Amino acid sequence: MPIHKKQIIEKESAVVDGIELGPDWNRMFEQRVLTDYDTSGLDKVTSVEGAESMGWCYQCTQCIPVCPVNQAGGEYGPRKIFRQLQQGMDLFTDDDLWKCTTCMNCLRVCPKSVDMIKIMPAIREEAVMEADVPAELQEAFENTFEYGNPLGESQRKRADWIQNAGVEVPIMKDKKEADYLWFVECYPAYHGRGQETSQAMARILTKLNVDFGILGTEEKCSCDSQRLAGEVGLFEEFAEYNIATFDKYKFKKIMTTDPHALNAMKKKYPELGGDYDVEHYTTMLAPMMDQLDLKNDLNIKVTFHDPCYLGRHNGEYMAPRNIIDALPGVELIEMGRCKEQSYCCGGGGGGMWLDGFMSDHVNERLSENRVREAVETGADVLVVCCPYEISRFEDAVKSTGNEGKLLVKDIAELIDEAMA
Amino acid sequence: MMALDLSQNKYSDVSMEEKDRLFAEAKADERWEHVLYGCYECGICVAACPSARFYDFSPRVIAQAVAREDTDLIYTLMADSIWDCSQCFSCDRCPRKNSPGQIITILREVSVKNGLKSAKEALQGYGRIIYKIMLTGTQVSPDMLQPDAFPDWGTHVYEIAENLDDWRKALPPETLHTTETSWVIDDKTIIELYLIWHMTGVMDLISGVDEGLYDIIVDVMEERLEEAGYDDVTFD
Amino acid sequence: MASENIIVIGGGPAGLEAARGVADLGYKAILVEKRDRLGGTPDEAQYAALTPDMRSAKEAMDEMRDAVTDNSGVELMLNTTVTGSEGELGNFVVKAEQGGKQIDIEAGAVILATGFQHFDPGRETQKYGYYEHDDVITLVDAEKMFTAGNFVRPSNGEKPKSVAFIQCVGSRDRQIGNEYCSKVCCGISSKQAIEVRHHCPDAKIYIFYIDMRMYGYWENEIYWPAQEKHKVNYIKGMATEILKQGDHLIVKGEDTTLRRPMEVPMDMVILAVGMEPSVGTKEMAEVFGVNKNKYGFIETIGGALNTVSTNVEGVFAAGACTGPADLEDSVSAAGSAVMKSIGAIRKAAVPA
Amino acid sequence: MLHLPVLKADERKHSMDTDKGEKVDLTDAIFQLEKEGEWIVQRVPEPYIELDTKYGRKKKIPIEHTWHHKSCGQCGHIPGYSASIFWLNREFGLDYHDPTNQTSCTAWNYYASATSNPEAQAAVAIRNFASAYEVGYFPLIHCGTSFGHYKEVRHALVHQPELRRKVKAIMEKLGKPFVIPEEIVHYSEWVLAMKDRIAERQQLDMSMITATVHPACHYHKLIEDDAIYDSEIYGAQRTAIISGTLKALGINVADYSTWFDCCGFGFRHILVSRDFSRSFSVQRKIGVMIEEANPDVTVTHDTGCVTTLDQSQFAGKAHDKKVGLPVMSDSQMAALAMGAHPYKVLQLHWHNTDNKAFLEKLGIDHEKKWSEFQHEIQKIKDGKNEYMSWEDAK
Repeated sequence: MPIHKKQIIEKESAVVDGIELGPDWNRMFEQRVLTDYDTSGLDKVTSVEGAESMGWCYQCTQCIPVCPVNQAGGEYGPRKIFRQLQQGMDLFTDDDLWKCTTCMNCLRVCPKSVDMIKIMPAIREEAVMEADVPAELQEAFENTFEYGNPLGESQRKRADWIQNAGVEVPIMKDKKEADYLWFVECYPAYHGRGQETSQAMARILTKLNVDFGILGTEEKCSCDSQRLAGEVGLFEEFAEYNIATFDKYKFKKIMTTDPHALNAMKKKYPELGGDYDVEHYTTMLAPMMDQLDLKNDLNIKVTFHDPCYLGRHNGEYMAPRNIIDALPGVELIEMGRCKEQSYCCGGGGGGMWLDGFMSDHVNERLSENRVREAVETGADVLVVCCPYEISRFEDAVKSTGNEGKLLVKDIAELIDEAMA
Repeated sequence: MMALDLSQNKYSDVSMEEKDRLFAEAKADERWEHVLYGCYECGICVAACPSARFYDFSPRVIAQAVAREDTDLIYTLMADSIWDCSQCFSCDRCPRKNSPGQIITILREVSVKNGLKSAKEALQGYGRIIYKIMLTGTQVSPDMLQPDAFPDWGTHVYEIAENLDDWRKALPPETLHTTETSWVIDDKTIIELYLIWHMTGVMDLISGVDEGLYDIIVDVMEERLEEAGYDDVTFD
Repeated sequence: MASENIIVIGGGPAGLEAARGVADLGYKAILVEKRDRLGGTPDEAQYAALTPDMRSAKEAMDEMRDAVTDNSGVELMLNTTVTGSEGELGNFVVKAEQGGKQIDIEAGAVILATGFQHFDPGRETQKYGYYEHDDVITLVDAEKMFTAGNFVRPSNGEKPKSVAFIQCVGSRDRQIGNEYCSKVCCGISSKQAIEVRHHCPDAKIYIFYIDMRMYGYWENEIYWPAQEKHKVNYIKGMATEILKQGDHLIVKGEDTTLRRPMEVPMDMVILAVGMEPSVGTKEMAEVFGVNKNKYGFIETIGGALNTVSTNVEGVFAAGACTGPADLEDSVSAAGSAVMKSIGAIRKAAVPA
Repeated sequence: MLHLPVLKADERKHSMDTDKGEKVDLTDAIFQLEKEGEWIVQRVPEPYIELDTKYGRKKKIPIEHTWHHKSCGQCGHIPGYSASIFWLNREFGLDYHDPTNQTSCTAWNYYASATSNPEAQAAVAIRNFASAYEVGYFPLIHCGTSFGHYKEVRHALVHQPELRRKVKAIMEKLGKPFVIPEEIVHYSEWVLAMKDRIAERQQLDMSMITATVHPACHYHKLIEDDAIYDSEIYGAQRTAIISGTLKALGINVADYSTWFDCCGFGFRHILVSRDFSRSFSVQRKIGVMIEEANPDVTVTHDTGCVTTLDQSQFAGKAHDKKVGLPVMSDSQMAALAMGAHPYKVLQLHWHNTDNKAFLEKLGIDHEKKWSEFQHEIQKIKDGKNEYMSWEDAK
């Protein structure tokens, strides 16, 4: 009999009018009937600036099949949140508040423009102010605040990676002026695999004779993911700092390694007085590929993962593909979910710092779901171009038992290999 | 005890052909065209349904599964859910004039006819009722009210069991002075009932779900038939 | 001698528009109305605001009435009941009774615009208790209250704190015999939900539905604002029954998206009653020998390309007498009936 | 005085009859099949009383010459139910027949276990009808499930020639006529039809009694068009059965919010999943009645309903649920009103819940009545009486 355990009322033994009744004889059930539509939870959400559209949902359900968290077994999605809010759920204190990776796939399909990309940060901001935040996320916030990066690394070491780049990497403090200001961002500056990508990138830029410079120890986190995770104050403080730093130098464009930084600088920095010409490194490199003398035939099959914040959020799908096309001996096999429909690695919107929390809510990590799909294509290499992905997917390759079957490489690493 | 599990790989050991065959059998029933027209998911049946109040049970899901001819899901429902129905037919209120309760009746009959494990399990503990009706012509009887079977019905069950003979005799209608049947039934009447069950294949159904019970009933009834001079009756 | 007059039966929106149209084209319209005033159901049932533009129903009906009352091309016959008809296209003699007098009206063609009536919720099978509970009312009752500017619980005269609309009452129901969708109720409920919001700013408002059927612009003009601006809660799932519990009504149904039964207390319930053919429509179908469909509405024979011709040559039908229709449908069909009827008369007048 | 443009519920008037909807008026079809030689239609004997059905059809309710199709659960576990029906017949001096050539309808088994099929069900029904026809009495069905089920069987027989053929063949083998009654009549309909005559002979004032009612699902939800409705009772929005009778007895019939819910019987549940039955009965029926209406008694009319509502209350005490409401049938209430003995006729000792307070409220000295009954038992024990006769039960 399908019945929820918590509905069962029974006593091990009960004596009624002198007759002993064991559990089978006294067992009763609680009803599973809805007796109220307490919409206060919904009203509370929609009264927050930026979260008004939460009330617009008309239950068409299109968001559910595209929600990566739902696909990973998370029983999640805007429609479900809306229905629970109509039932009195308090999103401000509910675990559901932290599941969204802000991948934007729901907004892409939503006919009523229910905008989780605005709703989630707005409500999370309130939770942050109440200090009601999962501990691991709080730690990332604190690291960022204290060290300028969520990894908790020393600010002094932010440019250490350049020592092993094999080429000279100019620093803006010395250079003052460049065509491109390269915003390296935290993971490419500190994380082992990120550093390798950065080093490859430096070699590519050098080979192309690009006039560029990095901020080095003057650079601080763009904080876009912290903002989407609710730390709006932190974001603004860091954005103001970065803008002030940018303004010390002369450059034509900003080039970012990280799509999240790209997103912040394109969409949020202008509101704070920092209006720059910003592009992602794939956008920058794609038209320059023919200037590179690519001698090495790589002889591999690859598949490509569109980063949410490059693709859906900022509309760039072709640049990485054009780069892959230009690489000798590389065959691209697309995954079923690609471009606009791309799946999410799970790192966005604070997900990067919520793996422990999420493990209680999903059947598999989002990165594992994605790696399985990549393996199915038969590709040798899963190509990425967002610094969150390389570490997430490499972990997932291991945890799904696909070690040796699939490598994860940044697109810059492949260019570098083809150049050598 | 758990939530209604509609995942279908639970019964992947049963072939799709078998699931299709069972559904085809249900669909071939003469009543079928009047039990399901189409479901637009209004939920009226669920709100009227007593079983849905406690169980994760849904006449709407059953109507939907059947309307979509999702034989995999139908099998999953046949394996468990259909036995939660109270057969009160409150769901007959359906504005499309579907009868989820009747759909369930038919699916139950198919489960029994095919001796499905779920049917056997669902009917465990039910044999004595079938035994009673077949051998006596009434379905329950006063002597069934025994404390070991009905402790949850309280002290008066003890009292009834204790005073059964006298209390039955202290009933003014002459037909009610019985303890093994609900009322006095003529032998010929019981035999006619048995013949009906034989001629309509009900005895075969019983043998499919409870062979032991079948054997007992047949033993007893064949003897009575013979005594009553019915030895030349053929059951076709 | 053939008549070029056109008799229009029914003084509701379709009839008013038809009479005006006939006169505009230079023919004479004889507008026959059973009641003592024009305006049809919107007038009789005291509609407050029209769907979807919220325009005052009275103002709109006044405009339609004015277009025929001082119109030399329209002969008005109020308090007149049609009882019989003889003749054929070009030469109808319509028998009528006016103040106890029998009269004959000659006409070349007939336009039936006898409309609909609201479903009687006593016939529903889901047990909504309209005849049991004061606070269960219909869309029609609610309109009257809005017109009177006083939207309160009939049981105690207080403003409701929670109001539920139940859709599809008397429509889409095989048990009742009305399998069709009444087309307008989803829009009207949404419109009324907005009006309830105006009367009761703090009330919780719910619409329980099977599908929200908002045709064309009604979606963006009514449904979305009701939900997004006026905070109306739309719950997919119908009510099965309504019973009283203390001072409240209990709406029982299933919340189908949550897959759980619901039993929600409400102060007031508004039944979105559908449309059925009016008595006049059924009677006129008999009088003119016009076919009815299985629901009793007048059957038109031209499919999608001709929504006004009937099986009887020279007899046309417009508006809700042919099936559930909104005001736009009714007025548009009236225009079409005018054109077709005049065309028929002219063709008949030219010897073959 | 509140002036609203909207009428109050009791001022709203609707007519019960309508020319629409899929009616299940089988009268014409039944007689047509008789003309075609398919079966014999047993006419409702005169005199009969006509009552309105859901859509205004006049249903003929026989008064006399009734053949009592007993209920296995009633006769087995709550025999005062049937005893009261017979007692009423005898009080009015009506000719009736209490057959021994009658089986259960077997529908309980069918709905619970599915170890039957439509042919068997129809043949069992027709065998019983034939038995009534043979002795010249008209079937009056005591059980809600038998009643609902027989209506369905009749419906199936009218619409399925193949089923008729099969059942006819079986009847031929059994040497029985193929008979269908003109109306399928429930005993509660008979009680309702008799309500004014019962009220005329009422001995007990019942105006201080508040009762809730529970009509059996199988009475009014299976083929609902054929149940009795009355514009004076619930505005004809719910069946008038039981409520109409109680009102005629002067009882205050109180409403409660789970009126339409079933009792929790569940057919198989009452035997093998009683946790469900008692949960339903206690929490959705008895508890709600007590909470909202605080009645002296709840009145119902079917084997399953009386049993479930009455017996389930005991285990509810284990969880301090609101229980302790006496449960009776309309026949018992009618008999009691006319002065029947609470133990000799109503046989209230077979009921589970304590009904002493209820009897006291009616001014009945239950201790005295019990000792009178014990006196009869003693006579049986002493061998002075083989049985308690109708004469003894006076």
